[in-house]
Amino acid sequence: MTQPQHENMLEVKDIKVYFYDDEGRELKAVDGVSFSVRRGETIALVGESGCGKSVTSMALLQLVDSRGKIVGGKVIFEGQDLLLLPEAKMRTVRGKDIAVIFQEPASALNPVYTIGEQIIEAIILHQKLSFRQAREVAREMLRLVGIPEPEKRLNEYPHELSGGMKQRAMIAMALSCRPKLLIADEPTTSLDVTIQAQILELIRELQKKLGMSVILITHDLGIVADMSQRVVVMYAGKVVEEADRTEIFKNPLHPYTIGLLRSIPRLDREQTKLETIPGVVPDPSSFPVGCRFRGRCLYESPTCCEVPPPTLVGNNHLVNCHHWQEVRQGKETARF
Amino acid sequence: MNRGSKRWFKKFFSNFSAVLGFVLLLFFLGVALFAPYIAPPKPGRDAYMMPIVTWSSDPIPPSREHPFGVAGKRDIFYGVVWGTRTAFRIGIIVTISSTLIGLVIGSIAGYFGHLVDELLMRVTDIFMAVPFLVAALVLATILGAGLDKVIIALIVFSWMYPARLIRGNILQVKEEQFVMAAKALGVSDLVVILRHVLPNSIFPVLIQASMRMGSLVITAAALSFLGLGAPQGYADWGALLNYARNWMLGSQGQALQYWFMTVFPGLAMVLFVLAWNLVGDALRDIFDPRLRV
Amino acid sequence: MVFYILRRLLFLPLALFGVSLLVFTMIGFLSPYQRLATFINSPERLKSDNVDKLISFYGLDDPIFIQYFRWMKNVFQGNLGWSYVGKAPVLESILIRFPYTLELAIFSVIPIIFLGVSFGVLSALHHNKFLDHILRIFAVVGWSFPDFVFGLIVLMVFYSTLGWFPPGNLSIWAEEIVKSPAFRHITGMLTFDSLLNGRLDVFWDALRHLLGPVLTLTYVEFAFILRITRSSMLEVLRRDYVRTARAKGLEEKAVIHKHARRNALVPVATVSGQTIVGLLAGTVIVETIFNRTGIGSFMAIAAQQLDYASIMGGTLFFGLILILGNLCVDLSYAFIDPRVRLD
Amino acid sequence: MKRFCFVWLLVILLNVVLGGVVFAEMKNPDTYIYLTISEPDTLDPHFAYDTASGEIINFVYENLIAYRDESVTELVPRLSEAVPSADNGLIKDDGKTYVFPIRKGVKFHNGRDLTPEDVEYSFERGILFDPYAGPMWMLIEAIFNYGSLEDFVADKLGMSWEEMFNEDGSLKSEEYAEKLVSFYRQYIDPAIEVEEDDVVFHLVRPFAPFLSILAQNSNWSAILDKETSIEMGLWDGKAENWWKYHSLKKEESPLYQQTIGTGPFKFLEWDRAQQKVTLVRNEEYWGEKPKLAKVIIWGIDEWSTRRAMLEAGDADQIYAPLQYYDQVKTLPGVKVEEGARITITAMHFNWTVNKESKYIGSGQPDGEGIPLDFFSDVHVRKAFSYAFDYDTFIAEVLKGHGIRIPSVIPRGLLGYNENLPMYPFDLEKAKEEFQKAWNGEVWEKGFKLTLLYNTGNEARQTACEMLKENIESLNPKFKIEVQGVQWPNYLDAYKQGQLPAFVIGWLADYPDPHNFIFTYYHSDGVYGGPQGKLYADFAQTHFNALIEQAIAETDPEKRAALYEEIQKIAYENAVGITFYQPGEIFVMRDWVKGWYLNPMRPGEVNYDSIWKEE
Repeated sequence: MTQPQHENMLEVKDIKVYFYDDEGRELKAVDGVSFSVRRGETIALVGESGCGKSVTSMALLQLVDSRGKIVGGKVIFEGQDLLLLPEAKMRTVRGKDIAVIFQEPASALNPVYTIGEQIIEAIILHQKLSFRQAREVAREMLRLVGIPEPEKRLNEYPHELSGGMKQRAMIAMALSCRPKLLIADEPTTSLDVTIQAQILELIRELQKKLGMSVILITHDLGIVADMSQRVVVMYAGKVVEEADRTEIFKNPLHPYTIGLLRSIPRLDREQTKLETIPGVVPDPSSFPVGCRFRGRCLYESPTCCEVPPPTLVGNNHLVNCHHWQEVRQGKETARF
Repeated sequence: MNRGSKRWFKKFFSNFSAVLGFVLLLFFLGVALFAPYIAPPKPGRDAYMMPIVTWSSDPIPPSREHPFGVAGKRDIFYGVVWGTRTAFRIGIIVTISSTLIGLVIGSIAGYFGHLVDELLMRVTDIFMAVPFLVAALVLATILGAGLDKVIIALIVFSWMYPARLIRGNILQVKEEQFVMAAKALGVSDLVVILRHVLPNSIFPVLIQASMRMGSLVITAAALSFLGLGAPQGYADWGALLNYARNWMLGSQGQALQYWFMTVFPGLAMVLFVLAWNLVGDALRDIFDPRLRV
Repeated sequence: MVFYILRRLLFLPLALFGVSLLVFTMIGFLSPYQRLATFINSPERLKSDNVDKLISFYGLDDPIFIQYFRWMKNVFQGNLGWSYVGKAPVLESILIRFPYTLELAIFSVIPIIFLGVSFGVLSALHHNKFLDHILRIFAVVGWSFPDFVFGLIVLMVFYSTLGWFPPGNLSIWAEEIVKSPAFRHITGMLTFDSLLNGRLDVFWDALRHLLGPVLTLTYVEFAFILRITRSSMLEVLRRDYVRTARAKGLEEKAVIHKHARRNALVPVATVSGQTIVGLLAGTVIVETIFNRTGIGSFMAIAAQQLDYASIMGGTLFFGLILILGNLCVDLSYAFIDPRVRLD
Repeated sequence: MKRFCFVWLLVILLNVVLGGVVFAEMKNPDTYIYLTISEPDTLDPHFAYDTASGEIINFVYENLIAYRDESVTELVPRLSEAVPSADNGLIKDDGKTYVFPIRKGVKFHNGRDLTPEDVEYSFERGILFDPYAGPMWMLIEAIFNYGSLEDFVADKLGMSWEEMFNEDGSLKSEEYAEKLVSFYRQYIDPAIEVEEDDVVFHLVRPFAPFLSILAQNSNWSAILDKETSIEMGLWDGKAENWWKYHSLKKEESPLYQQTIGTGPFKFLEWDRAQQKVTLVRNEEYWGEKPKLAKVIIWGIDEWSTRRAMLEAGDADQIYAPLQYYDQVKTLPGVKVEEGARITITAMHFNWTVNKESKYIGSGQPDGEGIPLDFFSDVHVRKAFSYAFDYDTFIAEVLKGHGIRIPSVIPRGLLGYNENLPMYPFDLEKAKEEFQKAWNGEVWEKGFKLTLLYNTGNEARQTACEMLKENIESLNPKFKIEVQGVQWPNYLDAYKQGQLPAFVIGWLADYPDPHNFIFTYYHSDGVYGGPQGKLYADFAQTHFNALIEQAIAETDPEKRAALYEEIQKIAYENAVGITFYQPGEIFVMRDWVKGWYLNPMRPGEVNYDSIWKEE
């Protein structure tokens, strides 16, 4: 690798992904998201479903649904803007440099091909190995992700595996080409709690072993606390807050982040009732002008009609809110 | 109008082929409704009988007097216009009756389940094991001439499709949460079916019905074409095409000499069936849950 | 699996019994004179004044259940009766004609599936774009064509005007070769037999005669496959595993043709099977128009002449084909889609 | 663009390979392909009663005598060496005995010689066989004056067939066997006898058309080879057990699909899947050998297909219904010949409709139907007769190929006289008659009835429609529905006497007025029965005696006078409406030479004398 080593392996700058519905309306699903990932680091993209976190991650690979379009921004991966790459080049990045694990292993694996066929396909594609060598690698990968009897599993179809096994196979497939960056899109949502922990443990272990960076997409703040070093909170297609893990949990400054944190049940603290954020996530076709959290926010004021400026509030902590200072004070005075 | 159905309408009318189908249907509906003004019948005669305009069976090409020409001694224009009513009549009566029968049988099978279901479904299988056209052909011959006989024959051999669909839906919906919930609340099964299950299966049934409409009209026409079905001279596209059957090939070098005999009734028929198919197709696209985004 | 097949096969005789009962009940509505028409097939015969004796001679005035019983008894002895339309025993009449229909179905199903699948995939890839609309309208227009209208048009254009696709089965010269003792009949299907006999000229001739009906059936039927392929493809393209394939870095071509299409074809395979089975029973009009020998035209005439032995035999045969055909379709489904288990 | 070019290339290529534009040239100079609409019913000469079967049998088998070329009156010898006549002494006993000297040196297709025994056997087998609804009644009537063998037996033995036989065809008692054997010995055997080289027929009474019934074209009088027939399993020629060979099912006759004749063509194949019969030249034929080596008679129901094949030169001649005259008259390379057979199309009325009928509306004289005896009023029948536009019909529908005739006797037969009175088309008179009918009740209340026709015959359909149009125009209360039904339903309604009126044609079995007069007017005639009880009463007083007198009369002039008298009675009582005697068109390629029509010949082609030449 002759490329200069950047501190940031990936820099996403002001990326915008718009969708167009049947009537031709523009839906700004991702509207100017920026964040960066350092080598070997795990960052978490957090938000309610529909906030654009999955779309953002797919935009990195330019795999947005055909009705969506990346209309602006930069995705700088190892010094290269992926959005400027021709499709053929881009394909060499996918799977090889950046790999993905999807939420539903059951549907993310092709039901008509065996596990082996699907893993080997990727290996042959990117590593120019013979079939036999590729098969060897695939078996090795299966063993690595902790699948018993890997030889046998290679010849099995996805439906013959349990959910956890499927996700392990999925991980084996994603990691078979030793990617530099792994995007894990809600990797455990569809799994049992006990399996969840195993899979997360597996990812963490492999990350250490292979030295890759991970973008963990989740709505589960519990996982975030366990896994990631940095957290990016998204709401309605925008980043509302970004900070180190500890900072976010100790010192959230965006009203949405606070709401999110309060809605997790906590065992370590006495709680009378679980709090929820009032209202619902707005439809992408009718995002409010200005701050998109308007209408659900307790701190709302007329200034919120303007787009809140990103404000750096110290130690890598970024917040997009007109009222972050009130929030900080409010936290000390009135607990809402 | 609620938001859902508004979206539905928007979606329907943003689909080019759906609009085309809908416009065609409206057109045919208009022709059927205003038939007495478009092609006024002779007073005192049965309007559905195409009047005889010449005694020679030679076709006469379109002229001012007979805008679509003359086939089988009869004015094609008159036949095409009044045939629209016949087509609607056959299509609608057969579709509605067979759907109702299918609805009842399918509901009974799905509702009672077990032995009743097994029995009814095997009967359905038996009816389906006879090829539709052949079965209709036999029954139409046995019953004799007449539009009503054709309609009966078609109903007897087309109720199975809605029956199966309804049954499948009922079995599926029966397992759904809200039905379970209703059951758990002690609501009677019949009410459950009527209030929860049927409304949920009604759209697939409607879509299927609109698609079937086309094929039923074709089958009825095929019977007419083979000389069964509507009585001689009855305004019916299939019968008009039957007149054309022996005049398809013009004389040498003029292969298309008698084009008008096929083109006008054929076009009417193709467009009519097309209209239903387009509408059905569009409905299906809109309602097919697998295609929903 | 074995149990499943056994269960389906056990139902077979029951279904055939049901079919025969159904058809016989229909025939039971006939008066003895209507049934007599099979034997007095032309008005000339009315001239004899012993016409009415035929009724008791053939037992046409017996109660319908006795006639049914008599028919059943014969069937159990392997005798399906005499076909007045086929002018031969019913079974023989059917078996002679079946290969012709089978041949037509085989030759039709190839372009139907080919066109249906390739246009369906194209249509799905251009979802809601111009090409999609054009292809679908092209297909649905064909679907809306009554086969007799389109068949007559084909005859008008391709035989009368261009002289390409003649009606019938074979030219006279080719027929003489086929009828000669040197020509071995293996499948009963003219194209295959001529190839097996190494007679390319006969093969070509048989094919020419096939093309008109094949063209008709193709245009009238392919829309169904197109529709299934398209919707299945659209659905599959939205599936996660297609995204997975893309995320692996596969070329778009490979994604579509390897990952998407194969999945999309699972329902298509079933429908194609049904199409073949349906074609076997659905060639009535096309065979009539193109003057082809076949079980469809045979049934059309039998039905109109109320030749009840032929009708009964024919519907039983169709029932057998439909049921066995659908069983085969279901079994093949299990082979195509590894997820399906039959029980 | 590339793809587009490719398609065009393909089109051009296909065009070249597949033979380009239709170019009709004479294919197969010694094979004749005739496309018709039907296929034979059976090849058994004693069972066949349709023209399609007759067409085959006519060229494979031979009769004793034949018509000369196009004539239906001049006879020439065939397997007999002479045509019997009173002059040559071969008709004796005032026309009750006929002698046929049998030709020598004739061989059957299998090489066996023709003998007088073969002739005797052929006729006796036919008569004993007498299949239900078969043609043998003609010979039985001519020789024995009975309608069928079973009637004959019943009359002579005093017991009906059903009384003697079980349902499975076995005898109920052995004593009947003796009776039946003696019946054969006493009546059948002596009627047809071999005397040296001659075969002699003994008729119970003179029967004027007897020779016509025997002439070539009448398949029921074809000559079979006795030994071969017995080997095949036909009647064994013995008196014992002859009844076992009586009335088989069609397909059970060994001759159903085999032939054993002497004719100019041998039967090669009957492809029943394709409705195609192939005949080949009999190279050993005793007479003048045919010029054609092979004849293919092919049933193709679809008119368009038949025509297209003629155009392409794939067929030499096709059957063409009159209404398509315009489609063929201008075809290049095709000629249209005209001719007429001895046939008529007429409508007769049912004087006593079956009360179960679905075709008489309410069945009451209330304007919503007709009473059962509606047509027993002569004024109604006259009104109908005035309401048919005969000339327009012949000009427009038959395109001039047909003539108007006074009664049921077609032109060309004895007793035909174009000067006999006929009802003109006159709606005023029709109106007057309707006003008189049923004391004015019909005019006042109106009526409603259904005219049925058998689908497939356009001319009959149009005739019904014309009556409907004209009659409905007289009075808005007159309602006639015209309904086409499939043959089974027509037969049912017809046999059950449910039709208020029926349009039906009759094609001569033999060229004699008796064949028509008896059929339509006699109360026992085939079409007499369906005219109802009241008509039967009428016929008994007005027709039956005269008809029987006419047939027994041997002097042609006296016979003609009797037939004219019958026709006058029919006219005065408006017994039926004879619509027309149709002409026919015969459509063939220009290269067909030597074609002619004998009106009695089944089928349209004289294969034995025709040839092809460009």
